Amino acid sequence: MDFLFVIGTPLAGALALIWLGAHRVAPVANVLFSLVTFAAACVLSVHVIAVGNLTFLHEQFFIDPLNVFLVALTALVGLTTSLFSRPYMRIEAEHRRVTPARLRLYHSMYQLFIATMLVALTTNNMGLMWVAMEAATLSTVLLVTLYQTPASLEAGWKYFILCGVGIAQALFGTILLYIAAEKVLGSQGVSALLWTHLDAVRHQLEPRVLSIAFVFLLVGYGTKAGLVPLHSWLPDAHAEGPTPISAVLSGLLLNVAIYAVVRCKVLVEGSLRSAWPSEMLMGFGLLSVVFASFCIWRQRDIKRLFAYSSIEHMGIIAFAFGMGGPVANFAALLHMTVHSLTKSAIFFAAGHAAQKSGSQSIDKIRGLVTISPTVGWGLMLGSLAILGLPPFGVFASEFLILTTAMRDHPWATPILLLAFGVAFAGIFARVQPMVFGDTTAKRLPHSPALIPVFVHLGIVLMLGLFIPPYLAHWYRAAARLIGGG
Amino acid sequence: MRSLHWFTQVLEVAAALAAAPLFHGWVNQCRAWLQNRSAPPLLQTYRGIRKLFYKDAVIAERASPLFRIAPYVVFATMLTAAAIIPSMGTRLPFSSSADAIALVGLFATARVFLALAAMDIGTAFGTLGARREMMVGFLAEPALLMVVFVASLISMTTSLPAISERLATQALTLSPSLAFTAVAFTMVLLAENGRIPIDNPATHLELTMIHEAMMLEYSARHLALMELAAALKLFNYACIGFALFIPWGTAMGGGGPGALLAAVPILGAKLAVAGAALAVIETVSAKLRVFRAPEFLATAFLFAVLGLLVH
Amino acid sequence: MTPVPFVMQLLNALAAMLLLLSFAMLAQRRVVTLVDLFALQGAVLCAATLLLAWRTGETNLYISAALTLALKVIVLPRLLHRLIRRLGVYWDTDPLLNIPGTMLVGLMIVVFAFGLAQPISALASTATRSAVGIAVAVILLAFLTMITRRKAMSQVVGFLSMENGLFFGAMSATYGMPMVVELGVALDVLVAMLVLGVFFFQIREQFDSLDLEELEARKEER
Amino acid sequence: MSLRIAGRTLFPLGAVCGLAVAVAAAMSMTMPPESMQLVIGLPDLPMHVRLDALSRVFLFLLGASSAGISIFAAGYFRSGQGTPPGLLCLEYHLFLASMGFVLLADDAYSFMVAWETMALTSYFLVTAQHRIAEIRQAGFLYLTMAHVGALAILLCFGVLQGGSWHFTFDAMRAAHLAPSWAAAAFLLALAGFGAKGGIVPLHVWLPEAHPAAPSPVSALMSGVMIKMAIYGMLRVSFDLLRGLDWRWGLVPVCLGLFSALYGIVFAAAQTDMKRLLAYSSIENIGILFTGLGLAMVFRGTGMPEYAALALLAVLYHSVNHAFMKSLLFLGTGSVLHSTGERNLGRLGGLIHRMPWVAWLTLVGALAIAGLPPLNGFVSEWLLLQAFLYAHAVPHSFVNMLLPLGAGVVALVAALSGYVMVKFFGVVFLGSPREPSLASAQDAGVMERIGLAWLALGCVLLGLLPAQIIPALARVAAELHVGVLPDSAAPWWMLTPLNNGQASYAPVVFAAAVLACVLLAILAVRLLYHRRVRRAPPWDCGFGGLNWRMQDTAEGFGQPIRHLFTPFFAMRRELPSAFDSAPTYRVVIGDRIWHAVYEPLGPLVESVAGVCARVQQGRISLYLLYALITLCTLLALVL
Repeated sequence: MDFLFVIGTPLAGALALIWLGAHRVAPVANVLFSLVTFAAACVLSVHVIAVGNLTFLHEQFFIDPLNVFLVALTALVGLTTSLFSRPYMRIEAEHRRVTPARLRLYHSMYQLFIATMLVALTTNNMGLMWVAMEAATLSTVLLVTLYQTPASLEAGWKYFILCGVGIAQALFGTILLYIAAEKVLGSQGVSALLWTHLDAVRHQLEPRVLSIAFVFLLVGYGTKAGLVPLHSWLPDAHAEGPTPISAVLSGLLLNVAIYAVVRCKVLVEGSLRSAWPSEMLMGFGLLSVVFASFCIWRQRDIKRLFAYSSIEHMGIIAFAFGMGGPVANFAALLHMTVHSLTKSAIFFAAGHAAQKSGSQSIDKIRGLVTISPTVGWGLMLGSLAILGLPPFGVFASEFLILTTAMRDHPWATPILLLAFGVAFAGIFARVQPMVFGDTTAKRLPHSPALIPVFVHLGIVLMLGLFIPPYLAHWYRAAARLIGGG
Repeated sequence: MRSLHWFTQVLEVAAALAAAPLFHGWVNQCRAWLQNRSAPPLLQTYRGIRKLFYKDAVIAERASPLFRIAPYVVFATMLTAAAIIPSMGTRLPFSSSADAIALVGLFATARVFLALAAMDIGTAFGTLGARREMMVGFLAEPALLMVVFVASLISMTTSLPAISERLATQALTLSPSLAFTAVAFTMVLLAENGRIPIDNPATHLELTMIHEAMMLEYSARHLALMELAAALKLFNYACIGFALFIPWGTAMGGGGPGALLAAVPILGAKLAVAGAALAVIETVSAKLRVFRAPEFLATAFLFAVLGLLVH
Repeated sequence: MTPVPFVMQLLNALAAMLLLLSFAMLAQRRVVTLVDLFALQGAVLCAATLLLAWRTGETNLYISAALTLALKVIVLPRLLHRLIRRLGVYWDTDPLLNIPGTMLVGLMIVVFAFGLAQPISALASTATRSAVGIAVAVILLAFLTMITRRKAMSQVVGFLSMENGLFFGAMSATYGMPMVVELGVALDVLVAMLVLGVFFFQIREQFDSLDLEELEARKEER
Repeated sequence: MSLRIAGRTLFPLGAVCGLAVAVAAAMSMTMPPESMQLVIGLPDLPMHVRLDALSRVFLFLLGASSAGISIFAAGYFRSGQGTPPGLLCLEYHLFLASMGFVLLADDAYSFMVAWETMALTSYFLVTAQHRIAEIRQAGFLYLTMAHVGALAILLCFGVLQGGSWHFTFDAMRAAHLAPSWAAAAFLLALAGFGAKGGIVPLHVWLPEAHPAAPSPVSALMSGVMIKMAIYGMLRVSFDLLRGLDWRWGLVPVCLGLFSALYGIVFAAAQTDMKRLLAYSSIENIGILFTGLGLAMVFRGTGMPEYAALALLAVLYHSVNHAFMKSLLFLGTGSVLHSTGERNLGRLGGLIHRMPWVAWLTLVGALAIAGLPPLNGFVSEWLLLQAFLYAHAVPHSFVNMLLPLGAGVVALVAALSGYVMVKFFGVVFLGSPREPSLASAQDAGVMERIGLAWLALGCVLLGLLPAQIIPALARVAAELHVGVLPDSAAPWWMLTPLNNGQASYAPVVFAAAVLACVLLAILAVRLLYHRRVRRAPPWDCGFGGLNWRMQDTAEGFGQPIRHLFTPFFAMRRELPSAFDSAPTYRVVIGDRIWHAVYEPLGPLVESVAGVCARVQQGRISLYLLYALITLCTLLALVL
């Protein structure tokens, strides 16, 4: 029942919000639907902790430690983002950047987007997962182009085409997976695409087909995850959409894509009994980390800057999953959590900063601490957190990843460290003048409601110092599930 | 025996205080002779100092207390230094509380106070003198320390009387390291005491003066103390030289009152010779440009280091 | 070597036609013709699906064929034609790589695709050795088409052609995917087309053209 | 504003806490190490804390010097531009707490957390006046260097665990490293902690960040924070790292000596008083690293007593420097507050206006110049004593060259005298160089207490080393570096090796000098007269004296610039003979900055440019990347 609520609430929300349109209660309804989703996700998590893995709807959906924590995370960030979007979009509407009709689209698509992500996370059917991923792309394409500016249209177009093509590769990968599975599981019924069934027989799957399938899947979902060199759409899409959408794209969608890759990796490695899928992931990861760190130095747009930082962090996560093993998987899951919390917090703060300054250009944003201390400190602390400075949680996961890398792949450590150093200097050099420094702008009469930012940063801070035992238990179980290494 | 040691200690300090102006006068006399001038009386230094003590002190309006304290501090450090250096006997009760390194530190303290006092009034000459003094000092001090260090390495102690004793009891061989350091020490002595070729105590030429530039604003008793301190410094340096390079003749550990008695004339003789030698050096060498002073001192430092290397 | 049954030979022929059409699309510069070729490709795909359905008797495949016919032969081409008329984009400018060069690359891709398909065909349900290879080739050729085009419209047609390749691959190797998936995929394609339609109008409104060169402003400073 | 009142009460409270920490650390010196596990931390690696002699020494240093600084800060921070005082107060105390936690941490994770929190909070403190662009740049440089250094430390811990993959310090103590890995760990630690401490060539942030910070923060950073680098270095080299070849000890010796010389030479050339002090910190860190390296060499070559002596010198100098450098920075803070000037060229004569600050700062200046009987001399003395045994190292070249280090140390000590005369003389003596200085006010009560506390520390540490050394010697014993023999000397006598070779009794010594001073004063008064006349300065009778005739800071540093020309990248603007308004300007640059750091930015930029080339907006190209990636991976798989 709780599961149906998790999936159903946002779907119902999407429909209801189409009906509500630009009514003034629409933002509140948006928050309420997100709240119900979050509550249902919490209940579901408790349920799963209590009874273990669950399946629903003829095994089409299932919940295990790996996806339940992502479901909870998605619901949480979905809730806080909706909270953030309420005042933010109101100001945008006041500035006449969005029309009421567009606002209707925005709210409805927002819920739909959350729904697709939740489906992608909870589905047991690899085909359905693909469908949900594609639906996630489609529901956000029009959100990216919400402002109808040339830049946003261009970004939306690239997002659509590149992700569409990418995801088509994933479909072919899924087909190949099906071909291989069919031989083992038989084509009767639909069990041949159910992950739980595939996982059970993964050692019998034909390795050569599976390896080709994995390449297609990796390229496909990797495009969505923004792994270099498939990342090209990401900076544009994240920079040009409305900030709440940037926050969920960066904070959640990338996670879901990585999740899909990891699910596939588990199957393929089981079949292959060789490490090259891991090596591929590590290669993508390293390339992303290095490339994004250097690209950061060229950024003049605040959201683009953090979009590249997302690429970097996806690289770190991919690298960690590639290394495999309990510690690295644990760290990667932790990193997914803290990254999505921190990055969405940063986007919230950055969105407000850009809104106050009337521009997303880094050169135009100055002296935030003076204009609005909460925005300034939110951006500063968020940036420091994402740069991996303790005591924030990002450091905890990076610490684990680095130490594991030292053990298993010493050659990669200097590369990672170099990239961290470069990224640090790059981001910090841009954030500091935005937050500090002189400004001609007046101090704002009211400080923006940035509770979500500080809630996120608070959780991240806590995770850096103390990981609650049940959470650790959860991560461990998920890490075991992924295995590898 | 202990009382003898205490007596030696008091005697040394008293002798230093009494003989320093004399030594100063002796050097001046020798120099005058060598330069075919009519020499001032041997006791001229005493007379000058006495005269100064009787005069009214004139102090610049904007002088701070530091300016008035400095002469006493400088004088006191020199006197304390005299108590450490084994000029007549090596069993000095006080010397265990300050070794050769502390001695160098003591000289540095005096120099710093001197320089600070010179800067206090804010005259062009004062700061110029202070700067030059510190320039000379920062090279002379390590050179002196290296000299002491070489001696310490040879005798494996930093206590000056102990060094002196050990060097005196060694066979009379010319250790090359000591030879180098002796040269270095002589150069440091010249520089630290405002002697030609670094400074000329007899001139007030602004282009070249160092020590005198710092004294310009002092008068009367303060100047007297400064002059006395300068004389004491020269005396102390001479005694350090004796302790390190010609330690023979001082009353060593085993010696009783007789040895001490013998040490007094021997010290006098050493001083006489050293004063004459100093005068000779000053006469035969020309004053260097101020900018050449670092080269001179760097050479001294180098010699000391060479002494360390050949040890 | 056992003689290949007639139905299979027919299927092979249809597959070959798909490939041929892909090449034709690669070489075609006129957008209207491109859409026609796409519709033709859809028809061939539909025929192949029907053939396979008839041979295997799978009802799934009949539904697939119907979907293909409705979507790719009738709805989408008409939609595209209408868009072309409304937007007035009949021609693509010169492709980024000249046609012979493109063909050469396309040929290499086909070789690569066939090599790639070998282990898959070994596992495939149907006896058509070349079908999977052709599916891969169609996908990659569509990829190439998208790369070499300068108009948004042609790129979309390339994209749809890629979808055709995927469909053919799924069908020829496994008699189609599970129904849930297939319906989902079809829905996605349809929605994608709707989104695209909206897109085109938005783009044209903003840029007065559907030239992709207008869409190259978001980039890093060198 | 209530925040300010909170700051006024919180800072003294912090001072009391600091004092309590210092007292507790001092009292517990003789106790065995205690350790504990906290509930927080990573799931597999809960935070471990441990209190041993080494931590206690540094906790004492932290507590005692921060007590004075906090009291001073209570009077110092006022609201104005930049970070509000309430927030500053929070950051300040977080900074203190993180330093305390660095000393307690007993596993890599908690150490890194504390270490980076320390960097972070101090960064925020440095950029308190964030409206000034230079300060922002300084902060950026500082945090970047700190972060890069922290990465090196992290790597170092990664090597140190030696295959056990446990990151507690206990596991590292138990690990056996191959000599090459030990060397790697050591060099990484040297780079990481060296970057924090400001060892040349990783020093560039220090002269920027320390002047930028508010003075109490500069004092904490220079006095205490860079000692954390020494602590870390000691912890790694003497506690965690086993099996390192002794020759590696020569690396910190050489680096340290070079840093010391480099720092002090640059200090002599500075015209900004806080920069001058910052460079002097580089010098002192250099001396500390020298001692550390020396101790390593002695330990490795089987001379535990001498190793203990050298270690003692390091510890003592750390404590000393904490007091004297804090004192000096606070002194500059008071000057800065009442005059608004940091530039030496616009100060002067403040001893009349600010006697308290002047005299207390003089104590610090004399102490840092290494003059007896103050504390700077004691540690210099100990270090030179240690160098005296360097010739016993059983290696033909090393035993010849190592004693030369003593020469460099001596040169550096003498130069620091030069620098301090310049510093004190130009700021406090002479006549004011600006008319506005006439309105300068002396420091407030709180500030005076803070300064006096630190000055008292300098004096006591100078006079009572014999009481403090046994406590410090416990560190050497506990780390198995070496045990110093029990002293048979009376309480006032410092005889570290107890072999009659060297002794120093500062109390007697100071009493003697003081007695001489008093006797001289008394004698002069009794025998002669006390008549004093005030008159305009004589100045050789030239007359027309004004403040512009004094040496400027540039002028005072000129001999050093002249002598050490190769060190500097100098840019001079000389007046020509026909200038109507002749100006002279000299800008001193750091060659290392120009050679190493300046090209780094463009280098990264150019690589970034190559990366940017990939991202040129063309969707066809992006698709091509995808196709190539796909085909490449497929080709790899086949």
